[in-house]
Amino acid sequence: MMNVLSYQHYPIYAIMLLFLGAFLIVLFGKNRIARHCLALLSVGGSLALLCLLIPRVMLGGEIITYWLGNRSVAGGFAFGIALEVDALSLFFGLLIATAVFVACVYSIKYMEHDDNIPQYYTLFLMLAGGVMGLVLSGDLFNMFIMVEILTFAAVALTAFRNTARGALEAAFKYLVVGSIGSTCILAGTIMLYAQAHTLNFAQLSSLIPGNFNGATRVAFALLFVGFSTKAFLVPFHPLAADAHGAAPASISVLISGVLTKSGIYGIIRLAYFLFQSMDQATIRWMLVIVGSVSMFVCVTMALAQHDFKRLLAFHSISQIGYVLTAVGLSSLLGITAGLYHAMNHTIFKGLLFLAAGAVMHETGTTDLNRLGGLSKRMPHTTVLFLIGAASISGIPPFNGFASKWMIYQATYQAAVDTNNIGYLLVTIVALVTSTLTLASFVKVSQSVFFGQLPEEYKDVKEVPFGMRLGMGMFAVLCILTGLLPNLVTKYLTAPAAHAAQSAARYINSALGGSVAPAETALPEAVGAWNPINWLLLLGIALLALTFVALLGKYDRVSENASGEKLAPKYDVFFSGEKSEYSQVGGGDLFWGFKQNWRHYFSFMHDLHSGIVNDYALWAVVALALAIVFLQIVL
Amino acid sequence: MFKKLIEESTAKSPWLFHINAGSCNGCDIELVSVLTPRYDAERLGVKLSGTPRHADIVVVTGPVTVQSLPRVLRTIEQVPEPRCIVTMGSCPQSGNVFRGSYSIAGPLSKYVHVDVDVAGCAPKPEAVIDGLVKAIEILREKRRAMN
Amino acid sequence: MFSLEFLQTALLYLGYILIFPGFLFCFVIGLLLCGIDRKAVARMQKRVGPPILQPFYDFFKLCGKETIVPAAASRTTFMMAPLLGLSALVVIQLFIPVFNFRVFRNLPEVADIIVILYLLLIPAVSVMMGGAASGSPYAGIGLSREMVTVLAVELPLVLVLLSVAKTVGNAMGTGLVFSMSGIADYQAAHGSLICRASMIPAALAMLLIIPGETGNHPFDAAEAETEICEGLLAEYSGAPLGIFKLSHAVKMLTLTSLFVALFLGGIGSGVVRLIAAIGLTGGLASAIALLLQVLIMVLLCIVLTLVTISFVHAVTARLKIEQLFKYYWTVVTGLALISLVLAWFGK
Amino acid sequence: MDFPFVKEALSSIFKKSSCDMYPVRPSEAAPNYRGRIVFHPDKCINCNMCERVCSGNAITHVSEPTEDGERITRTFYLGSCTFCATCMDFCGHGAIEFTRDYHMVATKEEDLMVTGVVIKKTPVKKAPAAKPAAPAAPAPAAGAVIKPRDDGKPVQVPSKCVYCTLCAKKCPAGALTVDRAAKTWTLNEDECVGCGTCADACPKKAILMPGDEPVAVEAPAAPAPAPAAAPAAKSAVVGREDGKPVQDPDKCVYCTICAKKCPAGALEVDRAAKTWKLDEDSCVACGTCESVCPKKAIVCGVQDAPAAPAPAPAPAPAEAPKAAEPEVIEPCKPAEPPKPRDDGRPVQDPAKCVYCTICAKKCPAGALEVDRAAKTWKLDEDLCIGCGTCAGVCPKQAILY
Repeated sequence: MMNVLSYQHYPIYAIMLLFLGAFLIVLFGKNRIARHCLALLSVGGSLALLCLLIPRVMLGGEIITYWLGNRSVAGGFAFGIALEVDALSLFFGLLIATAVFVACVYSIKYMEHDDNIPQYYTLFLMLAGGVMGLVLSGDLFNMFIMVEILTFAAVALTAFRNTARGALEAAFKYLVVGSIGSTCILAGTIMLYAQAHTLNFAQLSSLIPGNFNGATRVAFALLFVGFSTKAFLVPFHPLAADAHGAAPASISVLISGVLTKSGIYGIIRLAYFLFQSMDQATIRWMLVIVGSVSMFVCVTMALAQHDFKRLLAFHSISQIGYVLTAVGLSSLLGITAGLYHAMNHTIFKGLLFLAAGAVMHETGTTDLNRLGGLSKRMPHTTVLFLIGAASISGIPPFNGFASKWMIYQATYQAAVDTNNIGYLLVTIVALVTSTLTLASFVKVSQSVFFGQLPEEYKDVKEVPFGMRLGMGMFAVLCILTGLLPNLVTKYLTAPAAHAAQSAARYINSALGGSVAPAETALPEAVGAWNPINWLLLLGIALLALTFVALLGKYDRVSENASGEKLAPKYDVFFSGEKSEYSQVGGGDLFWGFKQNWRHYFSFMHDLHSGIVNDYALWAVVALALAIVFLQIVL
Repeated sequence: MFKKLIEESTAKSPWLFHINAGSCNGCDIELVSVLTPRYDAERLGVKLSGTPRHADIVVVTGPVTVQSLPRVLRTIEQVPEPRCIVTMGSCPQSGNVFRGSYSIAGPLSKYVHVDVDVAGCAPKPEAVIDGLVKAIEILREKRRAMN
Repeated sequence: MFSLEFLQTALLYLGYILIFPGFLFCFVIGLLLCGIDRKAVARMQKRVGPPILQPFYDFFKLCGKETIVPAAASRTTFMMAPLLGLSALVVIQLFIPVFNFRVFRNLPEVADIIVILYLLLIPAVSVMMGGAASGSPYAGIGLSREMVTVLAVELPLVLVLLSVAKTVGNAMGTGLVFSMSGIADYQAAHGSLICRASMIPAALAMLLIIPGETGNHPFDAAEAETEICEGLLAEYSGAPLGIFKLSHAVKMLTLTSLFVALFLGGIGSGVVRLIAAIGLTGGLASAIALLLQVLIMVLLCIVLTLVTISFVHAVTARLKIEQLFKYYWTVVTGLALISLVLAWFGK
Repeated sequence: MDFPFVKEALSSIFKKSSCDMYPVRPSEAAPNYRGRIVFHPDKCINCNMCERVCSGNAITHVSEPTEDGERITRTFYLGSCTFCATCMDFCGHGAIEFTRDYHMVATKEEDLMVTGVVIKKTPVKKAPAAKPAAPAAPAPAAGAVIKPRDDGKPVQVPSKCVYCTLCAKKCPAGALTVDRAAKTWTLNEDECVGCGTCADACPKKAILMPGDEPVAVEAPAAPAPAPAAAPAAKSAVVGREDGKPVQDPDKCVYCTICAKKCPAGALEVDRAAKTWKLDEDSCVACGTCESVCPKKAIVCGVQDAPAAPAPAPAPAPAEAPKAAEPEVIEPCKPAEPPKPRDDGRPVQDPAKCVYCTICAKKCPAGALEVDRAAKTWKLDEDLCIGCGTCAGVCPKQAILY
């Protein structure tokens, strides 16, 4: 029998730690210190355990199959409940553990003034455990269970600040549409079970491909729609906006950085393993089109927002669109790029949500029309936000650029390889979306951090160190993953991408076949991007320029020394008038762009009615379309 | 050498900022005509700037009405050193025909040091160019004094 | 580690950054282009115009002026933004080959055209952040317009770059080429890209993109000095303003030399052949070849500046921001799209 | 899209620039350009007319007494000048000249000052001798000859004088007092500046200035026709009830001065066609035309024939020339001159007011209401902005401000 401390136990420990923490906090959560210790211990332990698996799984290419109760395969059939951790699962697991850990650190100070904090941590850990269980599970029904746990935890957390305007409404919407998604997953699972008489993922993956019939096709459609709901892909995007707008920032990090990843993970497992249908151009196209549409529609929706968190929510889906597009290319470069972007998205979007939370924490609002000029009061938050904004907009050398650059290469490569001009269009959409993302974040910087400080926020202070620490962790990760794309590709994304492409190894590992050694080839991109060298050049250039600038004493910088009484000299030029509060910013900053797209925007405005019935209808229509489409093409 | 270079450059690139302190528009038109092909003050490096922060020479026209006075003073204050103030036309120098009116706060020299006066009602563009040349000399002196 | 060889390489690269395609070159040629532009516009308007060296005077003058930091500004961002923007431009200049001369000939390439596309955003973003940090409402409006200008120009620029990558890729048989060196190598061997019929619309589109990207007339809605008080630069004075003006000048050089590198790259090998024909060999020949190539590139940049910036400035009036956007997303994008489609199906 | 300037721009490159190259190549101002003022103190007679007509108050003078007279420093401040050249037009002696020099650039205020010093000598010796001569003048012996004085001051020729008071009105120094009723002509020796305006203004050439021909005194009866002439002249036309002017075509020389001075612009006089037209609607019946007419060819209001002898017994006060106005004659009102208010608002002097309504018409704030028929003058205190325009336009100085 295996040693209790053997590495094969680590995955189940990682899940159990989170759930255990959730229950223990219910018991001992009244005490502040015990509560925080328990929470940090469980998420930190979970993260540490997964990190310990990196050498074996990522580098060694090992696949850990863990049978609960030691009920393994008998007679070629898997009866027991399995955890199966290959590089892909571990990749997502690490992502989730990291995000949860940082969010937990941030929560300590952030949630200080709320009621019912023990309940918060319980739900928080339930949500984390649910996602962790989902990505590490090797069993389709277990995946459904975890989906249910995380959905309900997320719904409860969305409504956690139920005194806030719209929180209950958002939670209700999320509940309705989320339940439709969960039901779809359950129905799909049942149909597959009826066909294959097993729930083990590996076994299903060995039985179903090649034996498609009407029922399996419907199951594919149901599962696809179900996981799309979890990832908030178009047409489920309005939910995300509502949920993020209402939820506490630390929960937004989880919903955006973790929960959506579970949807992506589900879709990858579904398309690459369960049905192994990525060799079909139509399935690839389905993913790419859904991804591109999500990418573009949501970025334009984000441009129209005037609430910080809703804007971030739409960007979240836009970035998930990038991920799905890249993953849908089915090339090694594409999957690597997609996973890389998924990781970066978790990091930078986490950072941005935390920054939004910091603004919310200090000012009590996230309305872009009411904020402004916070950079003078919250300088650290501003710098951290700018790092996140630069990352998501794809400004070199931050991580967003590294992964987006790979996505462009991958889509263009796909266009050339398949000689299909449609992929070219995807490249262009991706590039334009990236610029629109930049526009959106320029808007946020101007509306929230720069510009003029409103009178009512004159006394705003910098957030406590605990919150800055959480943001700082993400910011460091942003820079590191941006500067070291080769290392990240080598140790994290490429193994995961290889794992996604080798379903046979996954099946054999579970069912006891011979496991081929893992591929280790790195994806080859056509272009060149060497961030370290570039940064070196930029650094030298910047230093030289600063040196030249300081060389002469001609640089007579004069500032308002007293600060209290505003000398007219240091006043902002206001056409000679005494400068008064006039913040240019908020929702309608880029009207020059919107003017040309006004028909599109008014159409979108009419479409997003905010009525849950409509959104439920969209879900049903999407499901119907998916079923019809898959019946025809698969 | 660097000082010399900057001093020379200061004399070769005077940027104007124009303040209308209640002018009848006569001087304003003449000032713009200085930039037209016939007079072409850009030969001297003159450029009309949109904000006082970029300006070297502030040209004030109009009799400095009570309403405009604080604005004029604030705007002049916002011009970085070295700067040079030129009054154009009779109005800012004395109030001209509006002198003594209840709505006139001028002349400008009561409030700030005026470097160059260009008389005329309105001055000929040539006279304005003369005034600018004079202002450039003063600017160079001020720049030298800053060293 | 600190062997002689390493020191040599380090010095060489420092030289690259500080002198030749880097700072000094950018400074001199950029401001020269700006001066020629101003002179040419003046001549087209029947004026005498400023001396050619006027931008140099402007720059040095601004260095000697007082720098006022408004009380409402965020000081660090306000002061660092111009430096960052200019540094990024200088670094881009390193990536743009001067015909056969390339900084990264013997080293792994650092950046390809997609990276250049993104690096070109950094100066724009830095001026936007600097303006936003100044706290001026004019800068707020300028920021809105600048961003829309960037959005407008980005789409056609992407299409132009992709069509170049595809054309070169087709010809080289590798499918696509993103590397600047690759594009330069191809043109050195097979002649300039502009000689291909499919590339002519793209070249035209690129010509139209240059004034938009540099923010020159008639696409200067973001800096409309008579309308919104210089927009983003409303609060800048002294040396930081000088650096922004310098950045603007260098951007002219960057974009015109990018055009030369993308479409006229074949001229360099002609020079080399010419020198070989004369019978020169050895170090002297390569030195003369380099000098000639640089000279030709500078001349081409000047011609391009005259055509795309000065001439357009002289004959048009400023566009409103939504007109600008519409223009770029219809006319210029259309041209670039034609080229891309031709390149795709042309083989 | 349409680019109309493409050809223009391209061809301009190869053409000469249209620049004047001003500082390099000097440029002349247009003929008749009014630039820097040149003042010729030698021509100036110190009449101060220029100062009075200057709209920008650009002309000032400082006078300091010297041993033998006065030293008057006259200053033209170019920084306040509108270059309208009114002073030049009004200067009878060409002492003010506008040049074509436009280089009026200064770093100090003094650079824009054009000054000149006029030295006026007081005739030290002859003045005491002239004094007794002056009172003697009204009663010269018959057959005597009236000679011009040699100190530059005017001498009246009583035989010619009709006591029209025009000289007194025109005198810039206010040195003359003429009483029409009492037929006196008095010169204040101290005030007189010897400018000769009176002689120029005199329609009867009854004032002699140095250089004029001496005039022989006629028979003592000579003054007699004058009073007779006056009623005769008055009888020629009959004044109107409403106070508006009536022309006496016999006397009128169509000099147009009445039309020029009419504050309401109600008169139109054509010298060539010899026509005199009154616009009834515009006329405010202020009586200015009557007072300016050098020929007394205009009668305003009903002439009160018996009133004529009334002032005769005693020399009239300064308002005597206005005795023709009916209002003044009402003696019932105590002569209590109103005082100006200290809040900057105007006060009417009912003694002087003719209710011409011009003040109400010119009031920028519409604060005045004047009824000619009812003879009322009302000020709306709330509307009044205290600008003083009413006082400025009043032809009768009947508003105190």
